[in-house]
Amino acid sequence: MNDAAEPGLFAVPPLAELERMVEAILFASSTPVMQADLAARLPHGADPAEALVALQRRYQGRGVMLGRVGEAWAFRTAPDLGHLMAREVQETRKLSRAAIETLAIIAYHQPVTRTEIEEIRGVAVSRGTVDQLLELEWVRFGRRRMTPGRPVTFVVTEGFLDHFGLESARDLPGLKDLRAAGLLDNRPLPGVSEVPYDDEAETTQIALFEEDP
Amino acid sequence: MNDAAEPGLFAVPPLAELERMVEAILFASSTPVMQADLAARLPHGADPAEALVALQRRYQGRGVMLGRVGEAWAFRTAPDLGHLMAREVQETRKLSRAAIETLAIIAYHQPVTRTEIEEIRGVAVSRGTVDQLLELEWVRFGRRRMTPGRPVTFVVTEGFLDHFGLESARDLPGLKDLRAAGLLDNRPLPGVSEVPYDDEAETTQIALFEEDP
Amino acid sequence: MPDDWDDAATTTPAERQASEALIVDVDGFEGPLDLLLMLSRTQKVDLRRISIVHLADQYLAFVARAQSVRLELAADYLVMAAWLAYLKSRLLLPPDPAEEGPSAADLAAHLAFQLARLEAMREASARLMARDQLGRDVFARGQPETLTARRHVTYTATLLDLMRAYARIRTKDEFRPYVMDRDNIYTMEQALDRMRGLIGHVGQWTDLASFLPEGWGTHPMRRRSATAAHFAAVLELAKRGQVDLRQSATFAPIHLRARSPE
Repeated sequence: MNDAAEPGLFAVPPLAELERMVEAILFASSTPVMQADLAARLPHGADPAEALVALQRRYQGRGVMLGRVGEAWAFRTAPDLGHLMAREVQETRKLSRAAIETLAIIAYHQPVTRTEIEEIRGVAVSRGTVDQLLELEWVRFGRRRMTPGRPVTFVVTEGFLDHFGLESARDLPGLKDLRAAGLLDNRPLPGVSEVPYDDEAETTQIALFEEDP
Repeated sequence: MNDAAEPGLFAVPPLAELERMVEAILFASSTPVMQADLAARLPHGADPAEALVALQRRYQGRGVMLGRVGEAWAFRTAPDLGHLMAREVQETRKLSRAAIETLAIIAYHQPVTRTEIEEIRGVAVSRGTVDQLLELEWVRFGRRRMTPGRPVTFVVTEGFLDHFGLESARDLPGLKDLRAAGLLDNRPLPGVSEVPYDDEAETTQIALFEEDP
Repeated sequence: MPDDWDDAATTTPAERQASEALIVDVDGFEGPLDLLLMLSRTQKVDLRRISIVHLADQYLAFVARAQSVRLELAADYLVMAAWLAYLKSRLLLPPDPAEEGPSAADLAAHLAFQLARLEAMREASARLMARDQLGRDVFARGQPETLTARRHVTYTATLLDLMRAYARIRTKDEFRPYVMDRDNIYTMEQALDRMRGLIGHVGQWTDLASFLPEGWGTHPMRRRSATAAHFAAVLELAKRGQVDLRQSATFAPIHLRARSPE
């Protein structure tokens, strides 16, 4: 449909051809393909960006669609057709309520320490809960906090984004409202000096938007 | 859900919708799907035949194509893009310990038989190790030994000398030179207290150069 | 979040009853904060406008009920009860300007914030789980094509690697623990067996060295081992009275002969 580049003159294939190539590569993979990897597999000098946009448009409204997951791309079946795929459903272990809440807290507050998760939930987070999320590869260790004890932080992964159909952590449902309502603030208990991360609160929040993969 | 017979109305989805459904099912299936199975998974009364034809036409000339495997259908990479499914990997690897030791023995003792290599190393030399060195063209077959069984011998090649920057195999430094140059880490074997290389080691070394042709 | 700030403050008797009718079942709650959140929902207001005094009453009533049916409450529930009782008393009194630390209002506001935040996270997790999920609502390619890697491996080794490897082999040889070297070891048992067979033929004084088996006389290591074994063996035979031994001087050759039966 698009023959932007003049065929023959350049070593880089015309857009239409790049689109076919990107389509073939993404179709062949069951996991998202990083845009950089995509570029590496195309003929030298070819940039997949334009082809991806064209392809995404082409598949709009089709039975499969092209979605973005962080820096990666993947074809997925259209969500409204899920009922036809009953045969393909993988039985997954049901997550406990604690695990689901912990996952949400990590996603919305990332990077977040275990202590902070416990503060938000008001109970201890069991080892097993975090392990389960790590095992699912929905959560991984982030950078250590530069506070006493240098606690590890948790962040969500590309796998998490892929599983829940999110382009980035910025697209978490209701994130903006929660932030506007101050509910993602790391507000310490008044007068309690045990957790001195006053300045930290701000960095945490900014980090969510700047460091996210 | 519907009365089967009556085509058209709302019971059976329109062709465009059927096409989407077929597309999604074929995409997500882990095996090619028989046309009969496809029909069974579509809304009651829907015939996939027409949708398949439409879909096949839609994917004509794309990066993937809808193909028929006997009675079953599956998406496949367009044949002319098969090369994209192979990745050229340039990898630089260190030689395995077995390979480098075998190579060293050949270099210092050439021409040397496999049995002799095994005697010196104290362990069997696998076929693969020797093959690897032959393949690298660092080692080649020398003359057969005029002993019972007429075993083949191994010698190093010009390619070997090139790679290691040597004029001839005689230029390989002896243990004494290595130690003098501080190139040997004098790490003792486990369980053996720090023992400097004793004279015997040296005699061995000298013998090596005098006795070996 | 519903924005019904106005009908905040009070609760109806019906709602109060509902809260009191709560089944006393601590197992259903994940800690005091979870219980507080549950109780606070009966107030049906924005959590940030909740009456903490009333909430404290609800909580204390719950704890009292639990204790009246002799339900074992975990310590953190009791700590929360004590803290709420204290907070409530401070909230009801006029603020004491002499008192240090955060005001009761600040503490109450923080508790309200914690409840709102927990509730927000509950809602967020519900919304998250309601999304189309991969492998449940949305599917990946079922028949991915494997990426065949055409590997071009270049092997490298430096001269130093080569020399180190060689040094390793040679020095290993020298340092090899003695017991490993079975090939070059002649045991006393072997020597004893051998000497028993030979001793009958030795009528003359004969040098021990001449008894060493073939192939054990030249290689230094083998010779040492065989000599030691045979020496030990003839000592044993002498002890049993089967041979006589003599040595003219220290380090001189050892001679032996069969002892004639008496």
